[in-house]
Amino acid sequence: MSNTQTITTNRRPMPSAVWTSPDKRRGLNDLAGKVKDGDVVAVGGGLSSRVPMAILRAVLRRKVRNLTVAGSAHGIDIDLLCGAGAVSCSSESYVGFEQDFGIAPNYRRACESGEVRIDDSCCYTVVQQLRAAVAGLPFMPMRSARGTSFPGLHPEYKTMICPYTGEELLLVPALIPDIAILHAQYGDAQGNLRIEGPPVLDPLFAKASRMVIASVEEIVPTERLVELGGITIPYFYVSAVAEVPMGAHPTACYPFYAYDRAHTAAYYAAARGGAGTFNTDYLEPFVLGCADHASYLRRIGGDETRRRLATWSEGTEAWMSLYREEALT
Amino acid sequence: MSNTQTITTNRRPMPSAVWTSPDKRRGLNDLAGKVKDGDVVAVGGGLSSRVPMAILRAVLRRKVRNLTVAGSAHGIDIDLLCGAGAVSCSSESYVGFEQDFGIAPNYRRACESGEVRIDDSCCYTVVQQLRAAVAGLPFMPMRSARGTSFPGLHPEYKTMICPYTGEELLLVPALIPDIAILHAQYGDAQGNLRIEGPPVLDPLFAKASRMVIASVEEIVPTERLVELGGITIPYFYVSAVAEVPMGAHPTACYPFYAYDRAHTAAYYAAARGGAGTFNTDYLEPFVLGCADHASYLRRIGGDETRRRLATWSEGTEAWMSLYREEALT
Amino acid sequence: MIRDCSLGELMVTAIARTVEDGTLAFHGYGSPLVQLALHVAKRTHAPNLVLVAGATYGINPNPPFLSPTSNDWVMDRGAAHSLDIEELFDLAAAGRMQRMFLSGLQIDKWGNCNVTRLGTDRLAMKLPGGGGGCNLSCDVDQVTLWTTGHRPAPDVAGRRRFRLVEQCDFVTSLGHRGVDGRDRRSLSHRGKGPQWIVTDLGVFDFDAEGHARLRCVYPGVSINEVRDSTGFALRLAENVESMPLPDRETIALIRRLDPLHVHEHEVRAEDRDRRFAA
Amino acid sequence: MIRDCSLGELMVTAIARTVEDGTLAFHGYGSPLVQLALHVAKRTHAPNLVLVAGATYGINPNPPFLSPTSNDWVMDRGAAHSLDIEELFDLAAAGRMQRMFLSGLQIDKWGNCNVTRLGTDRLAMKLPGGGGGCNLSCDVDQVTLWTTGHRPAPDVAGRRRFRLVEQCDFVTSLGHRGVDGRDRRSLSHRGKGPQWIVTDLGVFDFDAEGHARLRCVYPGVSINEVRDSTGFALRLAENVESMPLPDRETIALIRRLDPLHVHEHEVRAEDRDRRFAA
Repeated sequence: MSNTQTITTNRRPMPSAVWTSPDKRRGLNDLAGKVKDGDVVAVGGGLSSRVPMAILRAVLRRKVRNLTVAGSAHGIDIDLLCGAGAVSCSSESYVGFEQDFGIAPNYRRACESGEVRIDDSCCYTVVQQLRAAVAGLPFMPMRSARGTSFPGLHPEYKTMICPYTGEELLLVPALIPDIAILHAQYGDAQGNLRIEGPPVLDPLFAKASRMVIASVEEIVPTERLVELGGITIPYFYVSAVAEVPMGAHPTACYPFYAYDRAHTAAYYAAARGGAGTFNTDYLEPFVLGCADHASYLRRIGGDETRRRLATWSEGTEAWMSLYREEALT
Repeated sequence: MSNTQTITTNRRPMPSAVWTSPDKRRGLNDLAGKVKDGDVVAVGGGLSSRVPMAILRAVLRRKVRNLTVAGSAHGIDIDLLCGAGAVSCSSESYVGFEQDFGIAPNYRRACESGEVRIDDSCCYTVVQQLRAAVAGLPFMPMRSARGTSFPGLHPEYKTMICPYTGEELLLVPALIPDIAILHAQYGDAQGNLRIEGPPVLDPLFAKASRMVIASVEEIVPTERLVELGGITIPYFYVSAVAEVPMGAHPTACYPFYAYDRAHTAAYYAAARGGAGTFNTDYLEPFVLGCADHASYLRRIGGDETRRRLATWSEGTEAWMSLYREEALT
Repeated sequence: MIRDCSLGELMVTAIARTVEDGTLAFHGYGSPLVQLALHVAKRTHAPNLVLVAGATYGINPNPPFLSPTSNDWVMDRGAAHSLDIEELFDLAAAGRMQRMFLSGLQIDKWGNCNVTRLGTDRLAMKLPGGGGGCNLSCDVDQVTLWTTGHRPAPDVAGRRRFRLVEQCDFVTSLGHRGVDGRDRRSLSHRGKGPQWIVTDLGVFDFDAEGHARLRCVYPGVSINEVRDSTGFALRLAENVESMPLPDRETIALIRRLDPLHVHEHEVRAEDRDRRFAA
Repeated sequence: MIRDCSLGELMVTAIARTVEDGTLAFHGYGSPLVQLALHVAKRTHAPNLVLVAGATYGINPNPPFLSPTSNDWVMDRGAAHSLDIEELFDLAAAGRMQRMFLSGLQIDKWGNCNVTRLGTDRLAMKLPGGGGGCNLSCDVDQVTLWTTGHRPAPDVAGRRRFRLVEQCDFVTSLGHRGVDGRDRRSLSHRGKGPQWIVTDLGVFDFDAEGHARLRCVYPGVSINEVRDSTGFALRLAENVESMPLPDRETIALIRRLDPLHVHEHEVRAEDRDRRFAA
């Protein structure tokens, strides 16, 4: 036995087993640089809440292409990625603006033109596929989906006869995203993340993916995360973290800010106007033409917008007024 | 369509789908009465912490027999059940007193006499079996355990060749306990439970079992559970709840009380003395001969014991002094 | 003084009536009519309902108002606890979720729904997708379908595209017979399949074959109008009744729950003025 | 002034040396020597170790003292976060846990351990069981085995029962060759199997065949004494070295971490007075 402190041996490399660097703070562009052409990407948050929009805008400024997006309920995030030509395959369960605005225009166009391969999935199917990845299994069994059109869309699904019950079961393969892109309210320098409100798939994404990058509204000391109620995603899953206030805008990131319905309405009008209109009215001014997140924040109205969206906490009347039809005009 | 408020139809009965009664408070004996001869029982907590000892004592007073116990890391709970002759099969992963006292004497005797069938399991195997139950699946796949002696002990395990990788995988069937017996720090009248500290398998037990009964140190208003940091097991899994202070004694239930090492040492000495000694020195005076939990509390020293075990919170020195060797004598 | 109710309020009431007390029910997202229906049920005939909110998975929330999107902190205010997404779907898979609500741009005679794509060989239109509807349609004990688009409006080309169709172009969520005609019982799914379809014209149930069957119509709607609006051969219950209207307390409750009239987004513009005497 | 160390302290140091920085390692329960070893490693050469405590699953705790049982709030004080039991085992199954520590009342030449039962045809003694050791022995990248019972004490009948045996009566945790002689590689497990055995006499590694091989002995222990205490034919490394002793800072650290001497419970009574010059 050698005299060195650590006994060494012939280890095979385990690049992403755990991420243990004590300081993972990086800039937004460093984070965006981790997303590579052709990656399978898991975008955190859901619908109009806690979506990592600032990282996605930074990714688009880097002209990343041919992403496969996989997850559950999405809206402006996937629509924007499609509108900027970054997506070649969508395995999401839902991409839309609910009853609020309706069908996602860029996503629809990209699917109908054939630019984006339609590889739709369903929420629990995605959950089971992520669970397989988290448990290091090649697949998970599942009862549902047989009889619908989804198995026909997914030749990678298989069936088996259960050796216990004789029933037919569906097998769905492990989903291991190349990178999970998350936005949390709080994080620390080591990469611990605290999510307030519905975590949606973020914890599963973090555990299933080869790499996790996260923006947060505030980087705080670890003890503060504990005081706030605890850590949602422990640091060893996370490779890099950036403090990006308003990093989920125009989706909500409570308690900091509500959903920016007016901005989303403007986005939607631009997207519905066609590729050209979307490019000139939204993509250039708000994404590609902004040098960085600070420019974006100035473009959307800076502190005034930030204050407006923070008024939700003043009471029901103030909160409601953010969402009134009059607020859209 | 009829004029009645609810549209009715030919529904098949779903006895334990969800438990929605707004007031599930019951007495300890009512809870114990839910445990039937021959049940597969999941006992909550782990090792020397948060074990539902008061319910178990009440079950033993009712002379329940032929229980199968299934779970992970246990000590005095399973040893006591074995010592009272209530167990006919053990599927636990561990039954012992760690390095503190060693092998579980009653459990060992019951296994070696053939009274208890040895059906040992392993923690992750149990997790996967409970997960199958929680997800309504007949089995779960698993990589580990092949090559050890466990599959030889468990003819119900099966193997399959993975249709994705060609590897051999182990299949373990769903474990659906007839009843989960839990002890939590806090609960409300509706049956919401808040566990502080390691939840161990309790949440999985609650979701996987046909029925859940729980004792708690304190029944509080629901809002108080939220203030304390949130609900661990929501009410609709729980069929009945009883307020039983010191309900985990002699195991710990922080922040209320630490592990009663002196009581456990006395228990251990009685158990190691053989079946007769155990009966006269422990089972009669502390279990069968106590009319109820109040009698037990008087027998163990009442408020004085309670105060002593609460001193852990006064500081490291006080906490340590509970565990010094001198404290055993 | 409440004298009448709107189509939306009538549909909310009809959907609420399909919810039984003492059960666990889940509304998805993008469905304010269903969100309202669950809150109405919980506050009237089903006080012991376990109400799980879509998108937030809050348990028994008490939202101060309905927000225009579903994953908003508005929607889980007052919930003492929220589920994780995986727990929610596990509950369904284990047979513990008694009711879910699904819709589609196409709903066929077997109760299959399509929210994925129009066009079979060639893609005519990409729809948003079904969220968890596919899984839940198989697992949940009972399903209530609903649509506000039963009466087909002519499209830009003047063509009427039926919402209730003979056969879905894509089966996003499963009805009583699947994509290859297989009976759902032969698929050994836990759920019993769609039980009701609540539309802007009336309410269907399903016959023993699993085929939709008109059970009642709204005041002022004729069976012929329903037949004319339906893309499959209409089957009728023995007695097609007239839908009982909500009482004034229920109407007042709905208005209190949705001061921003979010649910009107789901109702077609030309139907927003339809009124029914209360 | 620290002049010497105990056997327990020497073993803690030897176990700690098998822990690498920047990895995730887990100590089970009932194993204070290993608990101490992880805390020593974290506070000396492996500051970026992800230390997961057994029983509480606390991450990087800082216990004020070692408690006599493992699932005690003492043991996760200072941990900012704790894992659920299922997450802990998933980490291993997914290949993200780099080291775990296992022991047995029998440890055989392939590194299999038995903590389940003595006796093959007939049950001679029921042992407590292996907890999660079976699963972890297959999944975890590297395993360190340890025992304080290498030197067999005569039992009441005067018979010496070897701890290191030719073959385990029951394979609770898997070494390099399983119960039917199958090589673990042919079982396609994630983990590479046992890497070290730290005993009260010295340290073994494993040769290319997967057979235990004496690598070093403690001061004052002869190879013959090891051979005499081992139930299988002893294999030797090319150079059997003498175990380097812990420095005084490490000894002081161990004493600070375990003021109640809980780890002495693991050491046999007759070994508690063994001392090695520091």
